[in-house]
Amino acid sequence: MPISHLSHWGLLVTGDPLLYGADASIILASVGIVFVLTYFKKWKWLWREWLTTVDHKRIGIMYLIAAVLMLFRAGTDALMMRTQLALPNQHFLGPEHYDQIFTTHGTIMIFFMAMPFIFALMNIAVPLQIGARDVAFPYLNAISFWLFFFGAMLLNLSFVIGGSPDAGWTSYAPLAGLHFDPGPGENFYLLSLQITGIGSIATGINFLATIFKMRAPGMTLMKMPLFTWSIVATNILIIFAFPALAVALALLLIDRIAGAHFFTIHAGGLPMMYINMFWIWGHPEVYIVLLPAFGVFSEVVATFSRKTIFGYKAMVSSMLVISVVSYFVWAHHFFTMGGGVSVNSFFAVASMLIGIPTGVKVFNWMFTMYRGRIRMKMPMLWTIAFIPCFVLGGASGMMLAVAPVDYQFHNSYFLVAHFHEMLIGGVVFGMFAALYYWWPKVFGFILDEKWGRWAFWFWNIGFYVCFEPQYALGLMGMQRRMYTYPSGMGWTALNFISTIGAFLMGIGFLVMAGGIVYSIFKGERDLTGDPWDGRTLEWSLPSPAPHYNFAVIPTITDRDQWWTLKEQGKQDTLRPRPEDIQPIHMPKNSAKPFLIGVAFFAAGFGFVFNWYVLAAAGLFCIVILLLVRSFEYHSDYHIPVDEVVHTETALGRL
Amino acid sequence: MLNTPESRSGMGHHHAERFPWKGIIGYVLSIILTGFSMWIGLTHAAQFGTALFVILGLAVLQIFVQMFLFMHVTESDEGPPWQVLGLLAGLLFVATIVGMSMWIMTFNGQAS
Amino acid sequence: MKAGKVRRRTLTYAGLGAAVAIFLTGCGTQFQLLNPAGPVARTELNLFDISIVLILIVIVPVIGLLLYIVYRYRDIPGNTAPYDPHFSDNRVLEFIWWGIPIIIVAILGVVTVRTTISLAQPPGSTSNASPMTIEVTSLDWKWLFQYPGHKLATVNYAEIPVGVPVQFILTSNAPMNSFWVPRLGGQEYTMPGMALRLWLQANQPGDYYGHGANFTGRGFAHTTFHVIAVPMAKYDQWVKHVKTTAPALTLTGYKNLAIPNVVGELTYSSYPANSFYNTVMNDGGRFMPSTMQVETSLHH
Amino acid sequence: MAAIVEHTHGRVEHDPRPVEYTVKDDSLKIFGFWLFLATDMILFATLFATFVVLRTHVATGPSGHQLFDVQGFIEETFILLTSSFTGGMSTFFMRRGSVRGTVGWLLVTAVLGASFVTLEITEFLHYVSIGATMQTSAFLSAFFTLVGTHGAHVSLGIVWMLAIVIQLFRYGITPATARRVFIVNLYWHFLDVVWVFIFTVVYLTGVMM
Ligand code: HEA
Ligand code: HEA
Ligand code: CUA
Ligand SMILES: [Cu+2]
Repeated sequence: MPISHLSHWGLLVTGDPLLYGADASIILASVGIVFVLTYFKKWKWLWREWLTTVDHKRIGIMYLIAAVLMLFRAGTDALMMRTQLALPNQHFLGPEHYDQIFTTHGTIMIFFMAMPFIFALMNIAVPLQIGARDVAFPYLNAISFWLFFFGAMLLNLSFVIGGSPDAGWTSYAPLAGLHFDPGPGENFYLLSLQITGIGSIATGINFLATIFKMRAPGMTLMKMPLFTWSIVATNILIIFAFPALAVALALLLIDRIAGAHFFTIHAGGLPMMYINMFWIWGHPEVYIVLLPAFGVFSEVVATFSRKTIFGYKAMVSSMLVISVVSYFVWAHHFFTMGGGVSVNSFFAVASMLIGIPTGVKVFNWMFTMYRGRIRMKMPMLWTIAFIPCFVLGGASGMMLAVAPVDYQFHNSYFLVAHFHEMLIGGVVFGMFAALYYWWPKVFGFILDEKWGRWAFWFWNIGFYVCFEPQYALGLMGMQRRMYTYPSGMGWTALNFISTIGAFLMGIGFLVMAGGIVYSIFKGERDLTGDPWDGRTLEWSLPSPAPHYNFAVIPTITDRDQWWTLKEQGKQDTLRPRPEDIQPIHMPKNSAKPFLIGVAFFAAGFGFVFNWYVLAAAGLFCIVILLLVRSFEYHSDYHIPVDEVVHTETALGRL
Repeated sequence: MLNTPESRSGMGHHHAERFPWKGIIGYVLSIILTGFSMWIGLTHAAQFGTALFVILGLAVLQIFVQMFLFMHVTESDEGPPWQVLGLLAGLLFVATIVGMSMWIMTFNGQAS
Repeated sequence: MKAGKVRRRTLTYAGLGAAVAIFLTGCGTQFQLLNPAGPVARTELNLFDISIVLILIVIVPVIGLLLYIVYRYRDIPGNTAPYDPHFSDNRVLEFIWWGIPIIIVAILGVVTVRTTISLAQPPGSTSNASPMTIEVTSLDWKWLFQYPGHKLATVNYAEIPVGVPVQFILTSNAPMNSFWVPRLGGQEYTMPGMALRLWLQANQPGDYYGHGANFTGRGFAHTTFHVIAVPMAKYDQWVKHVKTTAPALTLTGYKNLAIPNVVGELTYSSYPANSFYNTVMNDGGRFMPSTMQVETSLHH
Repeated sequence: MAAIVEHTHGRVEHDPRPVEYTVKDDSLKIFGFWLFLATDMILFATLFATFVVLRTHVATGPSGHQLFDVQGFIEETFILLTSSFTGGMSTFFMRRGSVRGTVGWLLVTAVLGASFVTLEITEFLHYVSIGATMQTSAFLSAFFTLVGTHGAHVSLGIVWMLAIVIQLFRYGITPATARRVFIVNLYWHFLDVVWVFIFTVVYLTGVMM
């Protein structure tokens, strides 16, 4: 029987000074934002230029801001966990609280930090790299963003209203079922992820269509920049993996709110099926967030070594192989579930196989640097720092793939160390490289090197200090997800060191943020549009690019088009000639994507608390908004030639 | 807008069939295939295992009937019909999800 | 308040247990995984060593090469290293870096499959003793051990004889957990409705730290237990002692154990007939063909 | 030779391609929809996997063998197969530029769809009335969810078709409306394929067991 839970909890989470602090700071921050916007009369601007935009570059910026904020939010969680674990038997956080914090840490880092970060990069770079004016479906792109945004809001809201999820980012049944976890926290988890997940699938479709159908004339598949290729591989994984997550979440939700028995202990439910479905998505997911980083490294390493990428074809094929093979390894997350000898053997060997194409990429990056001229700019520093970290993490991954070894390391801190090495050393470092690399293209100024270097060293040293001891803790038998541990196990010193490392990374983050603020005021302006002596099409445009990107769509003849033209001294071929300029067809801004986001949010919130009237109203609004869209026939306009000429002249390109 | 009725009919005849042969063949095939699997399923004409195998095979055939005779899966505006590749990959992953889940969930080969 | 007291008591137990363990075996044993006390953990450690060596063969050269390349080709004035902006493929090199990892994965794959198969079999007994069985139920937040051979039960600790292969049959009457005694061998999930089997064996006497390894909610950090391995004679003594002195585990007693809380170590001289079997079947085991297969071995 | 102008609504005269492919934006959307179908395929695959794994987990409830009404699902099957054909006919007439033909066949398709949904709802209500609900057993949870998800897709398709009919009346057959007709039919044929598998894996296998 579905149970209405609200009766015995208050709506606001209370009872802990830490929570009062969080409640208060969130309310204060919201009031502050409203005040600033009103005071500076910025509401209209916000609505017109941002909330209703369908421009991929602006959507990219919004994803980027959200990702950085969420890194801070979930990073704060991490620091709280590390504080609690610094010493044995501490009571800084109780078990209830700690459980919520590691759950939201993992969930937010993956869904609301890593995912929007890669979406930001796709949006910022892909259309520019392939010579397109926008993505295939700009309106859908805006919907994806708002679904992500409101999904994130829903999850973050749980911290102050109703309570956060506390069954781990994997949310295994039956622990996450109604019987063992009656609070609304789990519902928040299920609905917020469902909502952003729909947005992610839409993004996957959108970018595959963009890349397959909207490349500039002459850009054959084998002339595409490697970042764009990495986005192809990523989105193949997204469209084939995310639906499995959608089903896993939906069925668990149906169990919880409609009393079904998919994953319950009684009436024939099979909790293992949830685990199975979660990882059908879950393993591909780690490559979804990693492959774009691979793309970034490929761009950066060639640019800053002033050399053609080594083994382009191997780079492309290894990414495609990775994206297919990573669909066949999911059971390595539950070698200890008793799948039997044949299941474990199959998935163990399949997991190891991924090391081969991955290794090929590592070697190709290194031999791109070989006989090059390596400029130690920020993007390159992050790329170089990535390799040892990733190789170590990959090595521990290979050990975990050895099923009998995993029997010992499963759910231990050895595993925690492995995946942070991949997620931070691989994904976050990649995102940072991209941040420094494309920042000038997006904002028109370069991020300061000096601040950047300080942040770099804090992050790197902090990283090793934090996570290498965790390998040792794993060898000492320390389990993950323990809110505290006894003294006398020999775990204390290493935990303490690990905590120090975490705070070093925290400082690194603050320095990085400081560097951004500094650069906004004092950073070097990028007047050429090509601050790094780049190789691909986006560097042929002014920084920031005009909203139609290319006044005239270029024709492509070479893989590193821009670099080749520069070598031949023919950069001017990529400048528009007045006689070629024609009216440019652009999509109009629309409020509906935002409203669809709001409607999803309302529906989600309704389901969380079993307020079915609200839920139904939300769903109804969604259908109506979609129908209205279906009747819309003039959702686009043309920029007249005069205006294009005017803009290009002002940019000094005519 | 340029979508005048003239231009519309002017292009229709280049490509479109005059008589819906594809559709009719597709319909007849789908009825035959379904009828056949019903016959097998409902009359115990074969052993369970064999019957299951055959009706699954017939269902797979129906995918192709719908794809080619109704959905025009090989059409595209220009360039190769990339959707074919996408759908094939999709089918591979469908088989993986269903097959491997069943395999994993039978919990065979436990320690003895 | 009461829960707090119980928790503190458990912590004391855990602390004491750990202290004893350290005292008995020396400091190095803090690295539990590197100090196997039985054949299963030993096999797993050997495989761990093999995999480390195999992986180091690649990792070390990679990192060395990276340092060299970054140093040699950095962009400083007067660097005399060759600069070749179009050097972008080389058959021999590519052959090497596809080839070596393939060989490594092949070797690693073979040993992995072999060991996976061997760990599904009982370890070779050192004392020619016939294997014994212990049924394990994870509860919120405690471990119930039932000895079908002696019809006695313990909570949060298990005594086993040294040198005897023990088959643990694992289930859960609460959210799934994972049964892990690092020094004896790797873990396996305890799941409602399932009866998984895990072979372990202790070759030296000792008090071994065990813990639930799969998150089970609020009390998870306190799902510690001990496996105490003693020589056969002492083990028999212990059984006799339990049989004569400990109370019986009644049905009500079992229901009380199933209430989510943290308790210390407990001992029972008997338990309700078929209670393990009933737990498995009631929690969904009826629908699992694999569980049905072992039905006969559980029914007693 | 007529130059192809990118990104405009202008269609090139004597273009040999079907109407719905003549404008870049529309043909892009068709491709996008194919990709969507690939994702929907995975969604159903996961539901099928769940159903297949749980099909014996009947707890205290009935099994498929005891529950399913052969005549009912045979009717549903033939109705849906026929509607797939009538949908195909609407594409055929759309490509010939006939608004009347397109609308007529779309309406027939929608009516068939509606009768399918009605039958399915009746079937579900019957099961519920004899106490076989989603809450009874894992098998029934999986059954209702799999079949219900398909039914929800069909219902959505009906609403969508009606919306397109209105647009056809308003705008006639243009690349934009033609694309909508083509896409809704892709969706419809896809649902037909899914049903063939539900028919095979759920119903037929259910009564065979
Ligand atoms: C970006 C994220 C990311 C990446 C890239 C990877 C990559 C890999 N992961 Fe990891 N993994 C996670 C994120 C990631 N993982 C997370 C988040 C979890 C835990 C989730 C949870 O439970 O909460 C996890 C858990 C996890 C497990 C489950 C452990 C357990 O729960 O007990 C396993 C087991 O096989 C595994 C294996 C691997 C392997 C083999 C790779 C390989 O792809 C690595 C390949 C790379 C290399 C090998 C290095 C470079 C290669 C060379 C230099 C060439 C030659 C080398 C050889 C051939 C040896 N991972
Ligand atoms: C991309 C993903 C990602 C990233 C970047 C991180 C980053 C970090 N993680 Fe994360 N982690 C996960 C993904 C990630 N993690 C996942 C998936 C889990 C599993 C969850 C689960 O078990 O369910 C996990 C679990 C996990 C654990 C295990 C918890 C447990 O099992 O009990 C730990 C413990 O040390 C940890 C630590 C850290 C630290 C120190 C960082 C650092 O890099 C963070 C750096 C810090 C900042 C960027 C914040 C800067 C902020 C400030 C300086 C402000 C300070 C202000 C105040 C304190 C008010 N993480
Ligand atoms: Cu463009 Cu109408
Ligand atoms: Cu994985």
